[in-house]
Amino acid sequence: MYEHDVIVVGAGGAGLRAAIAAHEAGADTALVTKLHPVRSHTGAAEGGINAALQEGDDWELHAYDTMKGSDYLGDAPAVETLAQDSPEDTMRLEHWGMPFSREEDGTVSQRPFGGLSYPRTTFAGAETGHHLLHTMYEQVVKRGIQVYDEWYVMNLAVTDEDDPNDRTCHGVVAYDVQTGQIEGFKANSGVILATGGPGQAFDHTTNAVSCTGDGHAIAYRAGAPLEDMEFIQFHPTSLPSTGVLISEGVRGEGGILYNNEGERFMFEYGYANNSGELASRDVVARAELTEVAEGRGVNDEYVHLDMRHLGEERILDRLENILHLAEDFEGVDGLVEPMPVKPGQHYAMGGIDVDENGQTCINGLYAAGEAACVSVHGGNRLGGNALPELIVFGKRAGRHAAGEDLGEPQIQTGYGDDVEDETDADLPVQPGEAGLETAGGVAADGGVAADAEGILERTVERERERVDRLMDRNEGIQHAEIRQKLQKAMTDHVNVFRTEEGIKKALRVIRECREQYQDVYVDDPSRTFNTDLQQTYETRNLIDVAETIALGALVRNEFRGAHWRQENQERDDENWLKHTLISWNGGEPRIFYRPVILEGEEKTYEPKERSY
Amino acid sequence: MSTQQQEPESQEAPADPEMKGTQSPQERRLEEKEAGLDAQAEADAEAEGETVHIKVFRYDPEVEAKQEPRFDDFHVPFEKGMTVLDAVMYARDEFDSSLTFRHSCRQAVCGSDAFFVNGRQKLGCKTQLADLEQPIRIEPLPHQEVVKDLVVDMDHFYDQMHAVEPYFQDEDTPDPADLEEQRQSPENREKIKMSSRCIWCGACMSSCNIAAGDNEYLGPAAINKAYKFAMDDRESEEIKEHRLRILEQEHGVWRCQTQFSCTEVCPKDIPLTEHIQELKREAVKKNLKFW
Amino acid sequence: MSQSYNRGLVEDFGRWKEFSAGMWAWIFHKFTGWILIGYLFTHIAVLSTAVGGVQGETVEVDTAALPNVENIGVADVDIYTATLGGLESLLIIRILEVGLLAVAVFHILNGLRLLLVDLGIGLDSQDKSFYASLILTGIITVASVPTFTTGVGF
Amino acid sequence: MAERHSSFVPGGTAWFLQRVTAAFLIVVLAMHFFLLHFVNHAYAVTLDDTVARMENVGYFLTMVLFLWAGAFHGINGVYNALVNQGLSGTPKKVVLAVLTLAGLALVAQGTYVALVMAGWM
Ligand SMILES: Cc1cc2nc3c(=O)[nH]c(=O)nc-3n(C[C@H](O)[C@H](O)[C@H](O)COP(=O)(O)OP(=O)(O)OC[C@H]3O[C@@H](n4cnc5c(N)ncnc54)[C@H](O)[C@@H]3O)c2cc1C
Ligand code: HEM
Ligand code: SF4
Ligand code: F3S
Ligand code: FES
Repeated sequence: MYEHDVIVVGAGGAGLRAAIAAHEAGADTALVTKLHPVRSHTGAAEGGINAALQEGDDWELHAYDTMKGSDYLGDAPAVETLAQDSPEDTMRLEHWGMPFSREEDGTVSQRPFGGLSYPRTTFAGAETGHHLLHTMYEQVVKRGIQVYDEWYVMNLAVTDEDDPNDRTCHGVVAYDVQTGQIEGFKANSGVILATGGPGQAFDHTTNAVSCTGDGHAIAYRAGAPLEDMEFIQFHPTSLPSTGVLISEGVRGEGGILYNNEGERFMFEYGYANNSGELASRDVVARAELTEVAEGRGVNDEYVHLDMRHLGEERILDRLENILHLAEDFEGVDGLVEPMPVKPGQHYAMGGIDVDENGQTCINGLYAAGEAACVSVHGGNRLGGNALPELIVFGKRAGRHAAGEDLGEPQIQTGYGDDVEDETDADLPVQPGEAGLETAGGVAADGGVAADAEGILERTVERERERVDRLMDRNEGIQHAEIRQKLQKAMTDHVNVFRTEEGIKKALRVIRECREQYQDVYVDDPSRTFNTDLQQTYETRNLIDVAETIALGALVRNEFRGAHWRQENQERDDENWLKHTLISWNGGEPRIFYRPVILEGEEKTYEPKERSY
Repeated sequence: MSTQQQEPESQEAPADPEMKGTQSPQERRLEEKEAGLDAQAEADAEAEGETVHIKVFRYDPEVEAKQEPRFDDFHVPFEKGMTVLDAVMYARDEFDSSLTFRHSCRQAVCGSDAFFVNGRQKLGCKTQLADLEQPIRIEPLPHQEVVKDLVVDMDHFYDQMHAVEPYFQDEDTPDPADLEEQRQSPENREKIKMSSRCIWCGACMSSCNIAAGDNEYLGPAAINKAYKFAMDDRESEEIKEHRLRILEQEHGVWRCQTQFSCTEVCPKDIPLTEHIQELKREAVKKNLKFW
Repeated sequence: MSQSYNRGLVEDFGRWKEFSAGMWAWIFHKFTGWILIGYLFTHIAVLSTAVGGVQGETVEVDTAALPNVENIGVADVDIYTATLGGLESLLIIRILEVGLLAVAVFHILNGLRLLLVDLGIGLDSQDKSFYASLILTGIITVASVPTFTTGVGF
Repeated sequence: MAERHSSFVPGGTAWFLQRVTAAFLIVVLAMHFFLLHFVNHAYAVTLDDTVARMENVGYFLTMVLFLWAGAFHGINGVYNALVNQGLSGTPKKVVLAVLTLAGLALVAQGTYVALVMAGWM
């Protein structure tokens, strides 16, 4: 057993920032991560970090833009905290040596970004995330913070009171990928989940293979609700074979989208008669999928993004990296042929339900980064707003977990008095694990309240047994098959276009996946670097997370932000200015809602038409 | 559709009672898999069009049939744009789930999947199958110990990276709350730009003969990391000197014999040799001052 | 529990088939350097006979076999002149001399290339300059063969 | 981490001298070859010629310097090559001692021979 004050799970931008903050607050801190920190997906972020740094800009504008961008589903206290703290935290990165792009006078450069009223996106070349990740890892090395890398966190050690709000988290159980050893990590004051997004729930995503929503799933099963999971951002231009992102810059410079008949469909089919290719991300993504659905897609899969007419000189000058991406990952020369693109899952606005201090309803359990939902992004994330979320809320979670007083949070968490229950959800199948052999979650063992160590030991034992079970079984189904099926169903039915029928289909497939998972087995008999075992665990988590996405999408019958519903293509402020929350509830998920907080420190954000 | 070329002794491995339950099911599985795969191989070969032939290095200290390293053959259906990583992922998901390798981002930013492909250190996700001669031989990075299949032990690489004190050291920076920044000229930022792109993939270190022979040699990646800091004007002169002292230790920059293979294999096109040479000159210049 | 596989010396050193220009340059430079320092030792040893020569030590040799003195039949010749002449009369020594020249020329040319690299000049064409050193070495060596083989072994 | 550097040995001077001697050697070695294989032919060298050349102070100095530089350059090069291959600890110290002694012996003997040739000893 290992023991620390604060255990941070995940070492992407949010995890690293949390660890540094906890360490600075005097806590003995450790990072437990399934990838070496510099391999985290934060490294893929290109665009930048929004921060109101300059004279003439101010945090209130940033907060306003964010609120509007969220389609009024962000909570004002969270949005305002983000906007207020981002400048200082961005500057701190600069002091830690982050190589931001510079102006002639030596100050950091900022550029305009979609949905921002002021050019406040601070960037470091086209690889802002890479520099952010590496700069913070350097600070972790400097501070000598303990890093357990290539340790896969399997579960949380949480007490088993009936009401999740009464539970306490005492640590995590992790598995050393290199040796197969399963160990308990005791956290004396807090566990912070910073495990990133759940993009692998979809088969086509800009997210890494490691973005499997592990933190979401283990927190969910431990009793913390997942919030606003239906809000998934899809990026219209990703490469079909890998999902690698082709930046909006191509369309910004004048790139044109064509269908297989060579028609400029954005105009010819009237998807966006004014802005064409430059319409907002969701509009373009829907247009592309409509083309494919109506048989005008190339190879029935994608459309073409053509930039050849811009001329070699201009392309080389402004879009050189795009040429490399197309060449390296798709084998296409953007100078002589159009590039294939299709919409890909990009970001999850929802996540583990937390307050401004990163705390969940479970004592001692925190979440930060893309895994968490504070909620800053509401229905739609603005470009450049995820990275500041990592540093601002990562820092707060770290401090709070280390015992610093950050004041009373205004945002509520968990199932409490302020919520409204969903009573009449018309579900095609029983979600959750009801009727199935349970594997994970909080085990009820008759309320024999053990001490922290006892609870940890018990969880370790349970995970050991689970692994033995998976490894001993010699036949059944392999996880890859289930995962592929799940991903396909999600992409087919809970994608950019969502219809009631489709989502129900997806829920049925998810149920099937769950049932099949009962027979899953790990073929690789080795304990050394058994990625088969790890991925089998991840697939289980994906099933749970995918289900919350589908459930949220099913109940939210309106069009808000990134969530589009065929049955109701309007934003419905009357009924839906509220967050969707789904809690595990012992394997029988419960759906409930919490009103959005639109009252800020000084002003209230009145919902307005989201038009740019 | 792999035709696994197993060592003969593994096929006739007797059920050793001392190996308890683990061995016989494992053997059974392997046999079953092989039978199944052969059938599948034929079926696929008829149905599918073009395939790519890859030979993948296999080793696992715990699995008897893999204790003696071997190469397994896989024939993976080819699609335009497919990369080496796609091929091994396909082989893992469809043929043999025990095939093990590190990977994550699939877009050349996480640095997990540097392999030795047809005799060259390459990032799996950034290497198009179409550009390679078949059969494509995929091995773990040379000069590092193999943990399993394509996974090598990276600890030494990380130790070397950490050894150059890779972090900003100036303590008396302005208070971030005042939004006061350390000025840096665009030229200076340009100078360190390439060096800051390293994704810690280890390809360079693996390709360097000197690093192979001298375990203490810092290696191109660590030196490049140090370059990024040493050349950054935001750090003070004293700290730069301190950094040069680390670099000019016996196993520092001087060990580099300008073999250039690091520069050639770096997937991020970092001019490593150039950076190392510049640091050698800096170190000499600094020492000359004291003569 | 966790073991790892060490691929041994061959892997440590790399596989020559997979070497690139810079690596070959390194191998050749090393190889030629060692030959040169080895030669320097033998060279000084041979030249040391001059000490005896100056002190009047002589040997009785058939001057017909010596390329460096007039043929006066069997006579006493100072030891230095006799040693040099004796060596120079052997074909194998002449061949070795050509080899030495090749080695030295390559080492010089590649050394020049390395000096430039050290100064940060021409890093982009390091492979080309290596090939150029090889070719030039070849040309100079071939061109020098006549000079080196005149008057050998009659 | 930091303790790795406690046995701090700057290698810069040796590296630099290796380059300086190399630069010097290019010139002298080329001259040497030219003089003894093309202008005068090696096969025609006799003691008298050698002595005659050596008696010239400039030539003498050049040759002695040539020797010293070559010896340093060669010995240091060999030592470096061995260190590059991971030579360390006691064997490394022994090798360094042996090489230094051999180098000194070479330089001593060579200088002595040159002095004798020039007739100054
Ligand atoms: C292509 C791309 C471009 C983007 N561009 C921008 C941009 O320009 N601006 C912007 O603001 N945002 C951008 N984003 C979004 C932003 O990068 C991400 O939301 C953010 O990086 C997520 O950071 P994180 O720290 O939450 O998670 P990650 O960086 O994904 O880190 C997750 C960590 O958790 C660990 N982990 C996961 N599961 C486990 C487990 N079970 N056990 C142990 N460890 C675990 C992993 O090892 C990893 O260290 C982009 C995203 C993508 C995909
Ligand atoms: C008397 C003649 C010479 C001798 C005995 C000699 C010997 C050597 C030796 C033994 C090495 C070490 C090689 C290795 O790495 O293993 C070496 C390296 C070197 N030699 Fe020479 N050399 C001679 C002449 C020259 C000349 C004329 C040059 C001209 C440029 C030269 C340039 C170099 C350089 C640059 C190196 C260093 C390579 C490195 O460490 O990166 N040498 N030499
Ligand atoms: S320098 Fe290049 S090759 Fe070396 S680790 Fe960094 S990215 Fe990889
Ligand atoms: S390969 Fe090695 S020798 Fe130097 S130039 Fe690169 S570090
Ligand atoms: S998978 Fe990340 S670098 Fe290749």
